Formats: sequence, structure tokens, C-alpha cells
Amino acid sequence: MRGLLSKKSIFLFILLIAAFALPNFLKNKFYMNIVIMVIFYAALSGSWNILAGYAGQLSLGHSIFFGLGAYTSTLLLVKMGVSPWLGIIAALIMSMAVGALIGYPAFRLKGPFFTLATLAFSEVIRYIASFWKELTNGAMGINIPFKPGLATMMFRTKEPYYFIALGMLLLIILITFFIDRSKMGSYFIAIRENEDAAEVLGIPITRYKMYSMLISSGLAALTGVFYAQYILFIEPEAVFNINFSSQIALMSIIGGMGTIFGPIVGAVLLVPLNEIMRSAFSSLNGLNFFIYGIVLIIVVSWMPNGILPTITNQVKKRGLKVSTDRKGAGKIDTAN
Amino acid sequence: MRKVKSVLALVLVIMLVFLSGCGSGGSQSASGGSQSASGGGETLKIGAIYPFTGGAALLGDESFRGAELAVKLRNQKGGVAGGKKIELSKADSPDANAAQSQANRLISQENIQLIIGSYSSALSMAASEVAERNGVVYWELGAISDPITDRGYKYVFRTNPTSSQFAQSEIGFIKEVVPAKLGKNLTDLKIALVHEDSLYGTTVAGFIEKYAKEEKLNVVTNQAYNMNSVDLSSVILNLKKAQPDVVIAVSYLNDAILLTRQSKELGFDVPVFIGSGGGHTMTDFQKALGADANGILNADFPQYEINKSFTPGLDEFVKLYQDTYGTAPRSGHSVTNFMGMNVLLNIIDQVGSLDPDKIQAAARSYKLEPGKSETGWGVEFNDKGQNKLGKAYVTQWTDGKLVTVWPKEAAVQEPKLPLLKWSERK
Amino acid sequence: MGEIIQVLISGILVGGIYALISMGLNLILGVVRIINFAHGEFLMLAMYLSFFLYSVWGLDPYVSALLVVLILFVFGLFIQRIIIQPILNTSATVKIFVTLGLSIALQNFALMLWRADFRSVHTAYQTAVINVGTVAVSIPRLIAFIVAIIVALGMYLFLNKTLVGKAIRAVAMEKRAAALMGINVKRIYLLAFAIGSAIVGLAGALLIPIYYVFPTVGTLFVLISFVVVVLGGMGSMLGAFLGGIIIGLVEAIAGVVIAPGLKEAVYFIIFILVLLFRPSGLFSLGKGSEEVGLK
Amino acid sequence: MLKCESMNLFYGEVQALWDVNLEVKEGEIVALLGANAAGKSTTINAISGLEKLSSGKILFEGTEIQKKDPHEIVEMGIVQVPEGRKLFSYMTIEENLELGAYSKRARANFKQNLETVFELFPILKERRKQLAGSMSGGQQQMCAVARGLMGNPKFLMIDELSLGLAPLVVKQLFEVLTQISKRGITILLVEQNVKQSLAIANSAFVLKNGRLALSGKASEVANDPTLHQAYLGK
Amino acid sequence: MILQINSARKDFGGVTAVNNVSFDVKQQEIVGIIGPNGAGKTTLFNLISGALPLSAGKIIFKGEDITNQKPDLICKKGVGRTFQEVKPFGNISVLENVQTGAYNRLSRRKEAREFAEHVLEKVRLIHRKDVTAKSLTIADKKRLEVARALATKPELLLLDEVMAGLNTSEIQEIIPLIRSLAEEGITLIVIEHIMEVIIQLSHRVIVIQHGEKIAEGTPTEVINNKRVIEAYLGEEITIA
Repeated sequence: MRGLLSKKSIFLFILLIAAFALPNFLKNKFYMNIVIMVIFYAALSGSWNILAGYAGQLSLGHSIFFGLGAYTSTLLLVKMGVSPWLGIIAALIMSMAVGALIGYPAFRLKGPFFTLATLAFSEVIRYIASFWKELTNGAMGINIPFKPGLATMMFRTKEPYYFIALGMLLLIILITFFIDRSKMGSYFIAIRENEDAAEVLGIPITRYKMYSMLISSGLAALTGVFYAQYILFIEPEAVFNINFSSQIALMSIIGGMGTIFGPIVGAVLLVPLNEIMRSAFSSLNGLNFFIYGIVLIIVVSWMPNGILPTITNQVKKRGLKVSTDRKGAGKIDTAN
Repeated sequence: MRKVKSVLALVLVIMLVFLSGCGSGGSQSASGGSQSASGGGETLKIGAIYPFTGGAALLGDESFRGAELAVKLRNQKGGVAGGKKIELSKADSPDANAAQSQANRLISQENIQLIIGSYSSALSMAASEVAERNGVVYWELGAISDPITDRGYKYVFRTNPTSSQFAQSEIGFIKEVVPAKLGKNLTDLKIALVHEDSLYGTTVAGFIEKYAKEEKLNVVTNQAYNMNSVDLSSVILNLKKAQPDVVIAVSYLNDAILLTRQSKELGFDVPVFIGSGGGHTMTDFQKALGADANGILNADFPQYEINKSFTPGLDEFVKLYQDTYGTAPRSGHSVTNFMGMNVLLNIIDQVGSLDPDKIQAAARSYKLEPGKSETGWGVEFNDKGQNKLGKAYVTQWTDGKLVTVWPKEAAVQEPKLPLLKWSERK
Repeated sequence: MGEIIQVLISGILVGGIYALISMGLNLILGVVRIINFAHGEFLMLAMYLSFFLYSVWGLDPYVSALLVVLILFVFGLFIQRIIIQPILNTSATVKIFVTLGLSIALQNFALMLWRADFRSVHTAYQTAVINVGTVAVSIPRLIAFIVAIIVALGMYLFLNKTLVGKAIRAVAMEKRAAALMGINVKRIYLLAFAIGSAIVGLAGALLIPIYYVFPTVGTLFVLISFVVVVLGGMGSMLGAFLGGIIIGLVEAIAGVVIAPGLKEAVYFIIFILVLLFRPSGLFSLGKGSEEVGLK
Repeated sequence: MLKCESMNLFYGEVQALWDVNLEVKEGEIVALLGANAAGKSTTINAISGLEKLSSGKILFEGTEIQKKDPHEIVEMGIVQVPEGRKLFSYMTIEENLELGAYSKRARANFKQNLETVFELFPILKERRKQLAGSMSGGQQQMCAVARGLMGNPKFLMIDELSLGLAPLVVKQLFEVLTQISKRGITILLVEQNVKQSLAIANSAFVLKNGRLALSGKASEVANDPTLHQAYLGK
Repeated sequence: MILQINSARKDFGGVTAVNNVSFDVKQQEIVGIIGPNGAGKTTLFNLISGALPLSAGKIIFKGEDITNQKPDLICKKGVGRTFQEVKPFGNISVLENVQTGAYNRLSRRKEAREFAEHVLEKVRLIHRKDVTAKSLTIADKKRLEVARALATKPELLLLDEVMAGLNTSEIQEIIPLIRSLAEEGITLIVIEHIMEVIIQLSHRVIVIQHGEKIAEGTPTEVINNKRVIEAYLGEEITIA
């Protein structure tokens, strides 16, 4: 087991080095953009994963926190000239506060009803953002003037964005990793698996759900700040969007909910798939999403645990037959 | 069974990735909008970012057709700069996120130096941002949001009029025409604004309100609503209370239809009703309403019942459209894109290549008199890349057609005001 | 005064449409225990059908309604058998995302076939009104409202007075016991899903003279119908009917009193409040939250 | 009448029945005994078709039924009164009884069966318009048995008849069982109330940890130490 | 006196599931609770562990009123319980299940894991520690229930039919385990169907029927109580 761990960590280390070296080899801006989008989605979906994958609270309103993050830092930047780096802190606070306000009542609901409530909250916030023109500029959205510089988190080239996104993703992986191996993670999973049983093991359910919400919403806000500085234009329709929320969720679900690397696997598969299908089927409008929908139905109903756990299980089973010490290797193999 | 299925699903995913990989390889040749361009000589490739899927797909497609026809026509006539053919590379962008990623793809993947677009202002904002950062020309043909050209970008140009130009046209029309027709003083007119609350409606309505205030007009109410509402009776009841002489609406199609139908149902009569492009401009609007549409005014891009001597080439365009797509143009979006695309093609012709710096320099000195284009607009870009001579025309629905009634040089008919009451419209 | 009455009437009439759309969803939720995120797309398909029957064969939407209902019934059978049945014993996540996938697929299927154009029928009566004093009542909306009442009553009678209807309720309450009575549970699921689809088909046929159809039209209605269902109480036809009326009223009143731009936000807030404080719905007739696993 | 041959059944990876053999002869009352989780309910659910065997056979009047669906099995005359009554609590007694007679086989004899049932349980006739969920436990159990009888069974299986009921009610119910039996209906009784069941049963089977531990005539079983071992762990 | 229950009552709608039940439990005592199915034994556990609020009455643990406190708080104070219908965390390993319980007293992962392994050894489940909990047999799931509750280091442990479904030899293995727990200082309340087990184990037995306490006393007293015999085994009993 220990030998395996080191094997695993060597592998991850190599991956990490590769990730840092990537911009030196990848000069094509389109690919660079896709890679940044993959990282961005992996991070965002990773933040959702903590709330939904670990603590089992299936939210379809995650774009709320993402959007709040984007709006908070952007408004501070545009209206008061506050650097987005500082804006991150405000975004975190804002998003976590709203997360708490939503979580407090919504955590009383279970299963699909929690999901419906998050949908409704998401809609309410979208309407408010569209309506409150004095603050948010309403549906006109906010255009961030392009003033490149480290302080404004705006750059002419893609590389700095790449590294910021990568840093963000690493942070989220690290936090997930830490949660995964700590008391908190065990408690999240216990709540997900069976609330009644969790309760009698001394787990304060609501408090731990709230922790997961706070961590999850905070991290989502982080990605929101990044997004705003990358796209330089935000509007309520785009950031408080239910379809966007379900896409975020989908990455984790396809990749494997409640695993550290599941969201990454999902993002690595789905983001390029989306891009490629869009250009491959441009002749017939709608065909790409039609196929997407069908694949979604099939994959989710046939592989409900997601790709990562399915592969891991397969490898585990085969590994066990060959030699027992290869157990768990599947996780490593699929992480790239 | 469960295990078998999950393995199957896995295989499916892998296959799909593989397949789409192949698909993307083939996409470059397939994505060219005009196959006719492949006839020898050098081909200049231009990216075209429009929403072809999602909620904005209808007008996105209509807009693209204008650009596509301009290219087709030019290629038929021998291309630009001594026989170079133009090819459009379609990039479907249902949302801003996709637009920016597609712009990136076009620039770095297909090495495109010039992008056109986009019908939707949100897409335009996102895509033009990418273009500017990469030193690629972004040529806007139809999105009307002012900020697109307010940012002072070096490589972003727009041939069509902006929201503020729309608003100016509408206020201009009210000033010039309405007082005489209704026999009231300009400042006595009660004006009501009603608009959908997304980017488009809010922007246009915002400028209308601003200019109306500058002209000391009396705006009695301003109603915003969500374009997806199934019921607008509350909006109409609020309007009814205000008893306006003029209603200016900024709507998309579904809400424009609903607004009219429910106005009729609820017996809300108003002497002057002006739409601001969007839904009020579309043939589907008239199809859905029939005679009820008669008399409704609309400020928008040029329509097809217009003084043809002021818009040379328009007939040729309509015929080409009819021949290519089998129907009449569905709205003025296509001709607007057609006109702007022609301007761009003229500039490319001058420059001889797609070199962004040369094109932007040539564009800045490009001039065209009013009354010399398919839309009647002149062309002269201000220092921020906006065409100063763009203008919205006011048209009136008359027996299924949008007949141009203002300004005089483009008009083919006097505006018929005040509007008939619902019960009298036939 | 006239204005207030006008607001209330408009609200109630719109509520009838919401009710009609929601009843189908509610039946499916109550019996098959699945929240069908593709419900709006069923409505969209019904509206297209109705539209094409009108534009190709010149059939009036009210005449072709029966055909649309039948086709949607069969379509419901098909979807239940092929897509829903296999995932009935899976987690909530799977159910949500499979129906969401169905919704995406159907929307884009429509886009592929019929493009994004808005289509609507143009009938003589579509803006016809009855004027009662200063109050105007739209005839197509009134028809939809009356049909909603008939369907609500009809469903109530069907579920409470016929043996098959009782069997449907039995399956909703105690599926294993129902199986032990010799009720073919799978067939009841099929039937419930198909009836639910047929009702939304009827809603589509009645909506087309009032509204218009385009590929994403379903998304406008699906969230409203979730709200209505939760408000009225899961599985209760009468609840869905009353819930629809209430949401219609809330929307109309909020549009006048608060602002048209916020009227949707108002009913979502009501939705959240109901979820929190009376999760079994305002009119839950018996079957409550425990039954649907809400407890 | 009913013959089960080496039934094996799994819940996921857990085996719940191990090579269980049962036989019930026509007209008998047979008791199926055993401690909690011994596999009694699983056995009758397998007979009812609610659970599927992984191997083994269930023969009813010579026909193999282990692959049939529950509603087909009911159609053959095998009816189960499930544990915990599982009434349709938001329906009236009358509606519950009506649904009990849902099968084609039962619909034909609806009136006659209804009379019989009201005869056996007069209280149900009195309260037939009342919601099933609003009645006392004993009345609910009566309703459950009545609902089972409405299915016009040849073979009636009753799971935990006496569960949570007062002794007087239990006594009453057991009396009714003997009456039912006299009407020619074969009965398989799953019970924790050993003595009372054995008192009315002709023969008995005792399950232990999913395996058949003992079978034989009721009187023999009652005195067999294995019974006590199975039940009380001695 | 570690636990005092004073006139506990629980109504569900119109049905009274637990009616005016009072009893005390002394430190390190093993108290057995018996009664027919549906008598209200599990409801009583739910009241003590806080899973359900009382309709009336009081529960005092170590001198402190814990009536209607939340289950997690009651667990923190030292009351552990198992469920009759096992509730394993199915998708994680047996060890992780128990470790989750161990976090109640131990925050560090390593300590929690070691303690979990220790508990698993004690309940003889260590050989299955790496398999997912859902793939255990019923008997092992019962063991897991006990292990998980034990891992919270309770002072009072409520065992709800942990022996149902176990065979005789398995039961005979568990009895000493439970005894040893008592010797270690844990007080136990045991719901059990199997009379013999209760007799072997308990210092004192409480009998519940229809939500009411009908008898209390030493095993021998209770087993010879006529009312108990009637209630528990049916009326016409002459047990051999």
C-alpha cells in the first residue's frame, strides 16, 4: 500500500510538472483556450463536487455562487477600482453568506426537493440581478474595460490565465484531497450515505452540510472572479443560468461524483467534446446538442457512478486477479 | 447486466471522443459556408460568429444569410482583389462563453484574421474582445448595443446603427410627425415605454428615455417585463392606466405578439404604437397577428418596401435571397448584414488581403454617401469604429408589409396616424 | 374596481393553462415518482403537432386536439418504456439527469427539424373576447380554462371512481401491496406516464391559439409547472388545478402591484416558502410529503 | 398444491434463502416459522413473484411460477396478505376491498366474496366508507385479510397476522382463519406467535438463517426442540 | 444512575406508540428490553437517542436533562446506538464506516483509523475491513452497526436487535463481547427478540407491550411473570 502511494504520488508529480510545462509547448491559442476552459470547468465542477458529490446535496443552482463571485469582484473593480485579487476576498464572503442564507432553509429538504429549491433560488437571484439595474446594470451586463496588468488580473496572453486557472484548480484539488482524508470528509460522506445513521454517530448534520456549502460556494466564487477577468463581460443570463448549473453538475456526474479527480475527468471529456461537436456538426443546427442529450441519457442511466469509479472498479477487479498489490491503481491510471 | 451496461457506456464514451476527433478533422472543409468558393485562385477565409442554436437562432440565421449572400454574389462576380474568393467559416455561438471560445478557435485554429458577426450584442462583446486582443479585425454587422464600439478598440468596426441611433430615430420621428397627426403639442404628448428586460430591451429603452428627457418629452410610464412571460396582461393594464398617446415598445418576437394580442383582448387602444425592431419587424409577427398588425409602426433596419432609388441594389438582394432560400427575407437583418458585408468586401478589395492593420486603416478612411447602399445608409466610421451614418427607419405595417414612412428620403408612403381602434382594423 | 377584476380574471385564466400543464406532470410524479424535467418538451412537441396539423392539413387546433392527445399518449408510452422504466430503481441524481438529457435531446431535435422560427396559428377567434362591463375575457384563454376544469374533474372522477383509476392511486400509495392485488405495476406506470403526457398534449393544443411554438418554448413552462405541483401537493389533481390558479393570480397581481419584471421572481419565492413550510403542498389531499420521500 | 424445490435467493451479494424446500397440500393450514430475518417473508415474496429466485423451482398445481410476475401469480389464485398490512390508507375500506378483487379471476366473484368478507368481519361493513388509515390496528389487519380474501384465493399467504395486536384481537383473527380454511382455502401462515399458529396449523416449516431447519406435522414440530432452538436460540 | 426515563410518551397522530414508560439504568448494567414486534421498543430507543421528539416525559442522562436534544449532541454526551434495520454507509469501506464513528472522540485521522481497526478486531470484522459496506452479509452488517456505535466511545450503548438473523454459534460469540463491553464500563440497553439471549445477558429485563411497560425485574422474575408469557409468546402458552 505504501509503495503504491508513492507510485501514485510520483505519477501525480509528473502530471503536475507536465501541467506547468504545458504553455511552453502549446502555442496554439485555440487549444490554449480549450485547456483553460477545461481547467476552469474542472475547478468549478470540483467546487460543486464538495457539496453534491461528498455531502450529497444535489444542487442545480451552483451558478448562483459562481455568478455572485463574478459580480462581486467585477462591481468592486468597475465601480471602485478594487483589484480583483482583493475582490476575491469580497467575492468569497458574499458568496458564502448567500450560500449560508440559502442553505439554512434548504437543508431541511431532501432529495429532489432540495434540488428543486436550488433551482428556484437560482431563478430568483437571476431575476433580481436583472431587475436591480442601479447595482448590476441589469441585463445590459457589465463590460470590464480591458486594462492589462497583474493588479487588474487581465493579460494580453493566455499564459497568465492558464496559470491562475491551474492554481485555482490545484487549490480545489488540495482542499478536496484534504476533505477526502479528514474527519470532515468522512462526515460529509456519512451524511450523503445515510443521515439517520450519521446523526447517531455524533455528526451535527446541518452544521456539516453548512460547512460543505460554505466551502463549495466559496470555491465557486473564486472561479467566478477568474471567469469575469477572463471573459471581461458578465450578464445575469449568462452567469445565473440553470443550464450552466446543470453543466457544472454533469462534469462531476460523468467523471465520478465524490471522487477527487472525477470532476477533472468529466471536464477533460466534456469541454472538448462540446467544442468539437459544435464545429463538427455546424451544418445542421441542433444536431450537436441532440447527440449530447442522447449520450447523456445513455451514460447516466448505464453508468450512474460515473467514469472514474467504473474504470477503477474494472481495474481493481482485474488487478486483484493478477496480483493483489496492484489494487487501487485504477485511480492513478485514469487521472490523466 | 448492470456491469455490462456500464462497460458499454464506457465504450460509448470512448467511441464518441474518437468519433468527434475524426469529425473535427473533417470539419474544416465542411465548415465553409459557401462551397462555391472553392473554384481556383486564392481563398480568403473569414470567420462568422452567429447564434445558430438556442433561443436567438432564428435571427442569428437570418443575419448570417445576409452576409452569406454578399459573399456568394461577390464570388460570382469574380471575387475580390483580382480573383480571390471569399469563404465564410461558420462558428455557432449560442452564448457569450461559446462566442469567445469560437473566436479563439477561429483565430488560432483556422488562422483567421477577420471575423464577422453576430446579431446578438452579448456574443459580439465577448467575441470582439478576443479579436481585439489578438489583433484581428472584428466587423459587426448587426448587434446594436452601444458599448461594442464605445470601448475604442482598434480593430472593432460596426456598420449598422446602434441602440442610441435607434432611439434618436424614434424620438426624431415623434418630434417631426406625431404632433401634427394627433393635433397636440409635442410636450403634451404622453409617451409610454414598454420593454423586455434583457440586454436589448433595456439598452434601447434606456436611450429612448434619455433622449426623451433631453427633448423634454413627457414619459408617463416605463414598464419592463420578462420576455419569457406567458401573460402580459399586467403590463397592459399598467399602460391602460397611464393613457398614453404614444407607446414605444422594445420587444422580441414572442412578447411582441403577446403584447399586441393582449392589448386587443383587453381593449387597450393607443393612437401611436412604435416598435423598435426586434419582434415588431418580423414577418412572423404579421403572420401571427394578421390584420391586427396593421398600422403598427416600427423603427428598425431598412425593410423592403422602401424608396428603391434611395437603396440601390435592394431588389437584386431580395431576388437573390428568394432564389437561394426559397422564401422572401424574413426581416431586415439579412439586408443589413448584406450591406455591411459589402462594405467590408469593398475594403478587402482595396487592401487586397485580410491584413488586419491594413483593413482597419482602410476602413477608417472609407466613405460612402447616404443613398448609395442597399440600406440607404452612408458609411463613415468615427474614431471608435462606429458608422456615424447608420440610421433606423420607421416603417408601418400595411397589409402584411412593412412600408417605410420615415425619413422622407426613404419613405414611400405617409404614415397613417392615429391608429385605428382594434375593432376597426381590417 | 374594473381594473382589479380584470387583473384577477387574467390571472385566473392564465392559471388555467398552468394547471393543465401541471396536472400531467403531477400525475407522473405522484405515481411513477419521477420529476420529469423534459415535461416542457412534451408540451413543445404537442404544440408543434398542433401547429403542423393546422398549417399542413388546415385542421383547427381545437379539432385536432384529440389527435394530438392520442399521439402524445403513445409518445408517453414509448418514453416510459424505453427511457424511464430502466431507471426507476436508481438514485435521484440519475433520474434528474436522464430526464434533463431527454429535455436537451428533444429541444435540439425540434431545432434540427423545424429550426428556431416562432410559429403560431392564425385563427379567426384568437383575439376574440367577451366583454363583461369593462372587463375583457379572452375566448381562447377561457376555453383553455374551462378545459382545465373539465380535465381536473375528469381526472378526479377517473382516479376515484373507476377501478383502473383506483389501481393507479393504489400503486401511488403502496406499490408492493398493489402488486399483490394482481395489479400489473409496470403497466400502471406506463398508463400513468402516458396519461400525463396526453394531458400535456391537450395543454399544447389549447395553448397554440394563444401562444406560439419554438424549440425552447418548454423551458418557459416547465419551471412554472414544478412550482404549481409543489404548491398544489404532489399527486393531487385538484391540488395542481388550484395551484395553477394561484400561481396565475400571483403572477398577475405581482405584475401590477410590484413590477412586471419581478413577477416570476415572486412566484419562485412563494415556491421556496411552500417547500420549506408546507412541503406536502397547500392542498395535499391525503398523500403527503412522506409518500414522496420528502420527510 | 404448492411445491418449492431448492429455492436459492440473493439480495445483491447476500444469500437470503439456501436450498429451501416447502410443500403445502390443498386444504391445509401450514405455518412458516422462524426468528426475525430467518427468510420467512422472503420465501412468501418469492412465491408471490415479488422477489426472483436465482435458482430453484416453485410449482403451483403443477405449473412453474418462479418466473412469473406478481399479477400473473395472483391470477392463478395465490394471494398474499403482506406484513404490516400495507393498506391503501387514503382510500376507504370499500375501495381497498374493491382493489383486492382487481384480478380478473376475482372480479367474477366480487359480490359473493364481498358478502363472505362482510360476514367474517361485520365491523368492516359498518365502516366501509371510512379511510383505511384512520382505523385501529386490529381493524386494519382485518381489512388486510379481507382484502386478501377478495382476491378469490385458492391459496392464501398471511405474513405476521398478529403483529402488534392485542391478544383478544389476535384470538379473533385466528378464529377467522380456521373459518376461512373451512371454506376450502389453503393457508400459509407466517407467524411469530408460535403456539397459536401451531394450534391451528396442520403442518409447519421452520426456517433458520435462510435454511429449512425443521418441517413436519404441527404437533410434532411443536414438541421438537429444534423449534425452540430456531426461535429462542436454545 | 446513568439514565432515567420519566413517563416517556410518544404519539404518532392518534396512535400512542410509547405510553408513560419509566425506568432507570445503573452504571455498567445490562438492561434487556423485550416485547412483541411493534410493541414500541424501537420507538423508545428513538426517543432516548433523540431521533424522535417526546410527546411528554423526560429523559435524564448522567444527571443532565437530554429530553428532545438533537441526536448528534446526545451521541457526543455518550449515548451510542445501533439500528434494527441496519444503516451502513454502503458505498464506503467497512473501515471507513467505523472510522466515521471514531471521529466522534478522535479528530486525527490516524488515531481514528487505528481505533476503528481496534474496534473491528473486537467485533471480529477486521478481515472484511476493506470491502464496501453494502457487500457485507446481514450478520456482518449487524456487526458493523455495533462496531460503528462502539467507535463513538459511548458510555451508554443501545443495541437494537443486533442478534436477529445470526445463527446460534454467532450469537454465542457475541454474548461474551457484550459482556466484556459492560466490564469495560459501558452501560448497555439491549432490545432482543431471542429470550434466551436476554436471559443470559441481562441483569434486569423490562417488558413492553402496546407501548406500555408491563413488567420489570430480573430475568427469572420476568420469564415467570404470567403477563409477560401471555404478551410475548401468545396466550395458550405452556412453554416447555
